[in-house]
Amino acid sequence: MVKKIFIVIILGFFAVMLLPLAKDFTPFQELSPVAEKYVEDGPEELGSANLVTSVIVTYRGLDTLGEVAVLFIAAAGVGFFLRKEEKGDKTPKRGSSQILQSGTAFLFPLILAFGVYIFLHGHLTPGGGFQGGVVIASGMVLLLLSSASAKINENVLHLVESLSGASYVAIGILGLVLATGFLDNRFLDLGEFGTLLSAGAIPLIYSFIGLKVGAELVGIVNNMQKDQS
Amino acid sequence: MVNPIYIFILALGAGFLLTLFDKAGRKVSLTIFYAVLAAMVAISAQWLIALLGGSETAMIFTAGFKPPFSINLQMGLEEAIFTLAVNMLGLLSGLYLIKKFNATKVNAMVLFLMMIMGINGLIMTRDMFNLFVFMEITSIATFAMIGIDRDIKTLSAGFKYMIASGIASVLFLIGTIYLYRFSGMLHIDSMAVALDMASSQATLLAVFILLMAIVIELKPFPANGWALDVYEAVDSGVVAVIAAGSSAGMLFALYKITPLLNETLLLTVAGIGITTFVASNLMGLMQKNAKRLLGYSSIGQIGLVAGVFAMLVYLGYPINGKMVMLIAGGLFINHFVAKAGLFWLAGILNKENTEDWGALRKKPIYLFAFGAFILALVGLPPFPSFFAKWQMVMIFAKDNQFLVIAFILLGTLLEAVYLFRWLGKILESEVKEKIKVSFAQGLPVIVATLAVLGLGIYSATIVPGAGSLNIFYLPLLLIAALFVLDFLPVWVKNTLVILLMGFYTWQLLPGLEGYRFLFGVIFLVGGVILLIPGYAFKGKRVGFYPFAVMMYTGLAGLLIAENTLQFFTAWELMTLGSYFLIIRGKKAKPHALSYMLFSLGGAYAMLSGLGLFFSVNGNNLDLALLSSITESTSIIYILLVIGFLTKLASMGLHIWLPGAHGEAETDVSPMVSAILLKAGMFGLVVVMSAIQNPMIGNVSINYVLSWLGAITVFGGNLMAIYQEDAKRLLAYSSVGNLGYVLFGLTLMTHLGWLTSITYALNHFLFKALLFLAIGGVVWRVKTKNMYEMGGLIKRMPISFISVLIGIIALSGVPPLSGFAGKWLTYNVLIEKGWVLQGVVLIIGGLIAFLYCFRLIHTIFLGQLKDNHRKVKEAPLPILIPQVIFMFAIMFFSAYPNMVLRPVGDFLIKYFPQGAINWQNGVAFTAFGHWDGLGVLMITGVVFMAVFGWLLLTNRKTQKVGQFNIVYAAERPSRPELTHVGYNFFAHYRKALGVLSKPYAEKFWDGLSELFHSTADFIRKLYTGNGQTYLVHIIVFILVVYAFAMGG
Amino acid sequence: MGFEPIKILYAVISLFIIFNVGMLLNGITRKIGARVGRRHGIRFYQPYIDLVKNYALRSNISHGIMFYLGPVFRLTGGIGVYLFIPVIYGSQYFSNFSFAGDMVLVLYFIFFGTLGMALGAGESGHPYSALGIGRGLAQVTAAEIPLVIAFLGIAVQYQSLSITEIVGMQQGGIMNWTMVTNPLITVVAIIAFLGSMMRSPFDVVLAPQEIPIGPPTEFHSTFLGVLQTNRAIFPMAKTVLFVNLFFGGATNWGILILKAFILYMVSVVVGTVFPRFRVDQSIRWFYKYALILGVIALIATTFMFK
Amino acid sequence: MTLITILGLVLIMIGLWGMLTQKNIIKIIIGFSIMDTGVHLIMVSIGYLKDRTAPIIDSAVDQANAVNTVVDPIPSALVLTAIVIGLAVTALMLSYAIKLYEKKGTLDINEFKELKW
Amino acid sequence: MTTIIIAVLGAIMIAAAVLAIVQKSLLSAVIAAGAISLLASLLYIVLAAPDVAMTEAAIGSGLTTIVFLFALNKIRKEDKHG
Repeated sequence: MVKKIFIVIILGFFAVMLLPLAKDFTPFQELSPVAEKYVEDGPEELGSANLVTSVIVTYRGLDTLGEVAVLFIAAAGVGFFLRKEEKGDKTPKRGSSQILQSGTAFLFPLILAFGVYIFLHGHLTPGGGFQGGVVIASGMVLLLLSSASAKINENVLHLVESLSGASYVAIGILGLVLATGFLDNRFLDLGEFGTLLSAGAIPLIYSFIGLKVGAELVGIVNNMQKDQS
Repeated sequence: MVNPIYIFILALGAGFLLTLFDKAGRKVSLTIFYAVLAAMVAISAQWLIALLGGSETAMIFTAGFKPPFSINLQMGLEEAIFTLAVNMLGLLSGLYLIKKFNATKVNAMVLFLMMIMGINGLIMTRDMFNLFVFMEITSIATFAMIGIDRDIKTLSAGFKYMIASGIASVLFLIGTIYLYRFSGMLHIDSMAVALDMASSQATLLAVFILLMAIVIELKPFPANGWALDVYEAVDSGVVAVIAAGSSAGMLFALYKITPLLNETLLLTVAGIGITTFVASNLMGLMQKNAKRLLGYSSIGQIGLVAGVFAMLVYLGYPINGKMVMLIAGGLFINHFVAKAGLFWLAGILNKENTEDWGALRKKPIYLFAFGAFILALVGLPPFPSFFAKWQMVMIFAKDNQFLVIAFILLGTLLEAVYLFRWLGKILESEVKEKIKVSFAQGLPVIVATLAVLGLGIYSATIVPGAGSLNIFYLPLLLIAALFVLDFLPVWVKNTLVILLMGFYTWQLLPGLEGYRFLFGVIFLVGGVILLIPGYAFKGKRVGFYPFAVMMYTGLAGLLIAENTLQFFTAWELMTLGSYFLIIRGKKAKPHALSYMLFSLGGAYAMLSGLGLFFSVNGNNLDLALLSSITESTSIIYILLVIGFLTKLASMGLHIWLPGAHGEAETDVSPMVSAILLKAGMFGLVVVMSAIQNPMIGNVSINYVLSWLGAITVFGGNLMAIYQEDAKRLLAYSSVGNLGYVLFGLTLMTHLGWLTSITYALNHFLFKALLFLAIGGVVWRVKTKNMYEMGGLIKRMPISFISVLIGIIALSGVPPLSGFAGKWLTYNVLIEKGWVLQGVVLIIGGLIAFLYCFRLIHTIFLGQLKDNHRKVKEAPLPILIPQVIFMFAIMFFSAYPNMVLRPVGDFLIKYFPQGAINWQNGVAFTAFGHWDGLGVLMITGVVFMAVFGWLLLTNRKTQKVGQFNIVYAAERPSRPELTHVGYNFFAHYRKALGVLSKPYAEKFWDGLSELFHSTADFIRKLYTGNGQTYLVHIIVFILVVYAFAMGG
Repeated sequence: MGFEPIKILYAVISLFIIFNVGMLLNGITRKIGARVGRRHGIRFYQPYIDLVKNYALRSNISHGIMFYLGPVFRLTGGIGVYLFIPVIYGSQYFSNFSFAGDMVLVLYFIFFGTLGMALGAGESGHPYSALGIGRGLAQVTAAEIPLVIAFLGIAVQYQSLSITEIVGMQQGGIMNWTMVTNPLITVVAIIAFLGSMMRSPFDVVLAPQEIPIGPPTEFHSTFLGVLQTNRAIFPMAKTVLFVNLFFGGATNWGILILKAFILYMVSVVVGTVFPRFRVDQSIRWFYKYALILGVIALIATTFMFK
Repeated sequence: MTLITILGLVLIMIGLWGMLTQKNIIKIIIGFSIMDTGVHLIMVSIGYLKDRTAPIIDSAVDQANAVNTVVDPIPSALVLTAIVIGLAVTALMLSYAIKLYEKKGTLDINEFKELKW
Repeated sequence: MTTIIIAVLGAIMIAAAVLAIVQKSLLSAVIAAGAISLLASLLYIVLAAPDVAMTEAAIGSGLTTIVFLFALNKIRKEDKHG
């Protein structure tokens, strides 16, 4: 009890310490200089309508590559962490309800298509590789939940994951070699602003990101539900 | 040149594809894995070479936009150094882990690669948020990599790590986003320009929060319990990367955000770092678990680097300037290599308890590596930290940061306690099992050893004043050669060393002037003579010669040192060499430890003094300027003198000596006693001849020291009479004798110094003689307890004569040379009028008769023990130097003028008044006179006359058996019954009860106990509960906030 | 002042005189001691008889080389101490070999004999020898404390270590004697003198009860003869030294012998009056009372003569 | 928006409170993810400019005047990254939890004190 | 108007957060935590950040919750084993 009171007290102090962040902070009326540049020149420079996307994929592309790497590490980590131990006994998986199963069969292709749509239109509309990837992953997860027999083909998963990741990096190198810097999207034609096939390599990059993220997230969930004890 | 971005491209590309390659076989994936690591090394190495060659710092703009509009990476000299270090670490640790990589999933390799890549990113990126991303990459890869072993300890440690790290990343994010908004930038360099700290409380707070995130990742005390658990539990190969690599990345992050910090925050970081350094080393005192101990040391070292770095920046040194690079960089790289090496060793040995590391003894190479790492951590030459520490003290002293110096040196001393204790344990433990070291695990350790040595030598070439260090090059080369040639038999090495040292002496001596020549004779001629007993040893005597040469190098270095850097380097080399000589003794380990600690403590006092000297004389290293300083003279004097007094073993600082000298090997004891102690005197001579009569208020420091000298004589001699161990008796006697030396010097008169030098010379001669003779006896009878000996005169007559001459010279009985000192003592006492000290001093001298007699009586006279009936005379190589020293004593006794006159002549330079007036070998002072040769002749003639008379009147003397004595009307039959040896001067102890108690030991024991119990108390903070650690972190932040922002 | 061959002759004469004085004083004091104790006692020339007898004895045993040399060291020590003291003030030839050194030399040469004796006795292998030596050395070192202080005191007083000079400065009547000019130091010196004379209360070294035979017992016949010779010379040497330093010295043999006799008697009287100390008591006594008194005397001296 | 900033701070505090007081490791992880959400809220609120629209140049937004009509895209981009990283950390924490439970059969954090001092 | 929306959503979020912490049942706690994310994504829309809103909805409330549930499931299974 004393401990709990103590914790509340120190949290109180902590809150007081952080308070100026809210209190002394006056919201800005202007964009920051960097953001201003992005908004002003971004559409012309990169050809992406969604400015968030241009920031994510190109201006701060290295962050995004890192982000993909983080997910990748997490997937590899979970897989590594929950790897089989020497002793092995398997328990039968319980089946799920009929409704979920039939529903899934109907929904799965739709979800998948939706996911692809999201990441292909990342430079035009909200959303992108990550969101699309997550959507794809949720479809797979639904599949996993619905059917006792459903098993993810890990080889395919790894193949998709590896190749999409490697392609992402390769596109980055192309940017370095063909354009002005690593992850520069402008080695492809920027195309007509606002159309699907525009913004240089952004749709391509987002596609690979989407595939990779999807594969990684599926990998995480798959590892979590797999029996390995 | 290859674009550094390929480091990331390679790592990520390979990481992504490794799973696929693995399908083609583990060999393929392993090959690619190592190839990528090697390529990363190559890229950073190539950049380092180019940058050292004068290339411009490279900026890599991703996406082709200039910052602040896109993320950019930087490859400058600092980045090149850090990435090369990290990538090398990655390659070596990867190699180290090859067995585990082979046995587990391919994910391990992937994660490892990501971890290394993440650290590279931490170092190279110049974007704040990108820094966060790489921080997360590193941490998450580390969390996952921890799972390479999944036992409960590792898991719980990893989880605690994750929680703590989670808090840090939350703080980092908050800080970053606010800084972005206040500056409009994420590019760190532009941010620093754009940010106006004073604009609002929130701005300052944002910087503070960001700083705290990084500081927490740097494991500050006490918010670091989680880190300790990780160090203890996780696999050594991984921990090496965490302790060295991740810390490197985080330190670099701190380095990067430094431009954002104001003075208060810099001071805060300095305070945190140094507190952490002291506290974790304090707690290390109580630690038995090897890896946790290394953890404490790691945390401390990181704290030190961060603290010193912040302090330097605070003091206005340019952030990428030479000083920061040399000091903070030197300390860091030193820690980096040494700690990685130690963790690897921990994995090779796989022993939890530090006391079980004895198996290292079977592997000399790895033992050497261990020693090198430990010395590097403590900061002894020739390792980088030595030079870094040296320069740090100089710089901080220049800026009057003495409190900082004091704390850092205290922390270092504490660290030395447990590290040297560990080393000692290894060297003394019984080896039962053998360890097998695979190539993959051995190679990293060896590379680290070479690296730390190489970096040390490199540091030696860049430290200010480095040019003057060239005097050590050749000797160090010889030492290195001796390490390599250690497989040769002892006689070959001995001959080699004697010849080389003889040649060196022959070259050096004629060039020395005044007292330097005199000390040159003691140090070097004495050194050569005392190498002769080495021929008595069989086999290889591994590890003796390198360190013997190191000690003599140090001694010779003192003689020719012209600046303080040379002097201090020489001093530490001497200490180091002698430590390893002493520790060779069978039971010498704990004593060698206390020797080392006292020496280091003294050396640190000295270092502070030299730092102060450096600061007051206008940042000049020249030793000759010591005589012309006008400020802080007394403090410099005291600090330096404390340093020398520890070596001189003055009362209170003497407790290391009896054990260290007593337990050392036969020929080491005379070296360290007869020669090494004089180094302390040499230092005193240097200081005292430069700074005359310093005062504190109205009290003359020398007057105080004269009392110390007198008490030392009394105390040392009194303790000597109670010893049962012959060598310890001699050791305590040394304490007493060096008291005279101190006393004589403090008088600051011509006669006083002459007295002191006379005592020193005499002590050199007779103590070498006595230690050799007694050492020879111990060599044969295999015990040092005098009461177990007796009657050995019949078996070892030459040794007996040596001891006889030795004790006569020691006790100061005419006609031998010891009397010269006594006679001079009376003269200077009357001259100076310090008679009260004189009383103590002379009483102390009287007591010396008691142990002298005991020494010769209990060992050589009385009844011969049954088990010694077949004992032979000591080996010839031990006897030869004895004969030399006997002749030297006789010469000195007969012709004191031949020695003292030249000494007096050069003393005139310092003290023109009161010189001895020599008339045909007769010494005249204002008070009395002494004719050495005359006394010797008269005594000789009278002796011969009486002897002749006895021979004349004595007829047919019959030699009788041993037991032909009347003993309570019985004839005794067992020597034990009739040899009175044990507790010989019991009545003295009874009479002087209070005075005989070991106060100094009690004081130091009490101090040690105090430190240990404090350490034990503080470390109870680390309850093992992850939530408690979290509370620590938050309370830590609050407290720092209160300090940094509240005040 | 230096060495001349003729000095050897005078030294031998001086030694001969002092030897005889010592022998007689030994006999006389024993006689007096017996009379005080209501016994008949020995004849005063008994020491001569003993000496001759011992030198004449034929049976001889030795325990080894140091045993043999022990008495030699002892006697050398005794003679040496004497020879380094200028005996008669103003006499060129009876200044012995004092050109070789000053009072520090004498002070430290006292140990020469002690050490040699201890070594000789030590080699006899008799446990009591060892015990006796242990006690003896402890006692001697303790008793030297007041001696050293006294020497320092007069050195400070006269600003000299030369015995000849010190005696010189005491010339011109009893008022110039150290005894009068510096009584405290003299008291300290007397204490030291008593302590070093091996008489009660400081004679535990030879105490018959604890040590039935004592260090010299193993020595017999000629060895004992040498030791007896020393026993005549050595105490006299010390006495002469004290006479020189504290009691104005002597300008001729008559005065010297008279002063020596009186000083010698003091120790005898004290010895017969006081009971014997145990060795630890004696050490403590010297370290406590003698030391305190000595330090007071020394401080007083420093103040008086500066 | 100051209100959302405050909301974020409150969520951080609640999350932290959960991490500090809850014994169950799963609960601690939940606390962590709440804290994360709070941070994300703060980040987005910092980038918000009053009465502006999403930074997407479409028919609704005039490209020439975009500078004065859209909110800052950078915090959005950062938060996106942060969210993904948060998921990664959470997933890894959960696998730790699974393994810890497997080893000891409990999720009480007080039971995992093998290492201390 | 927006202020009211924010206040209401915020209040619910805080309540959900407290619930998630104090709730004994792990399952409910996980659901509550998911709800917070969902509500947060609504707030992001208010803050004119549709990308973030999508991400938060998909990852924060969707996938994170799923991962939590899988983990809980695994632990429960573990429990049965024994």
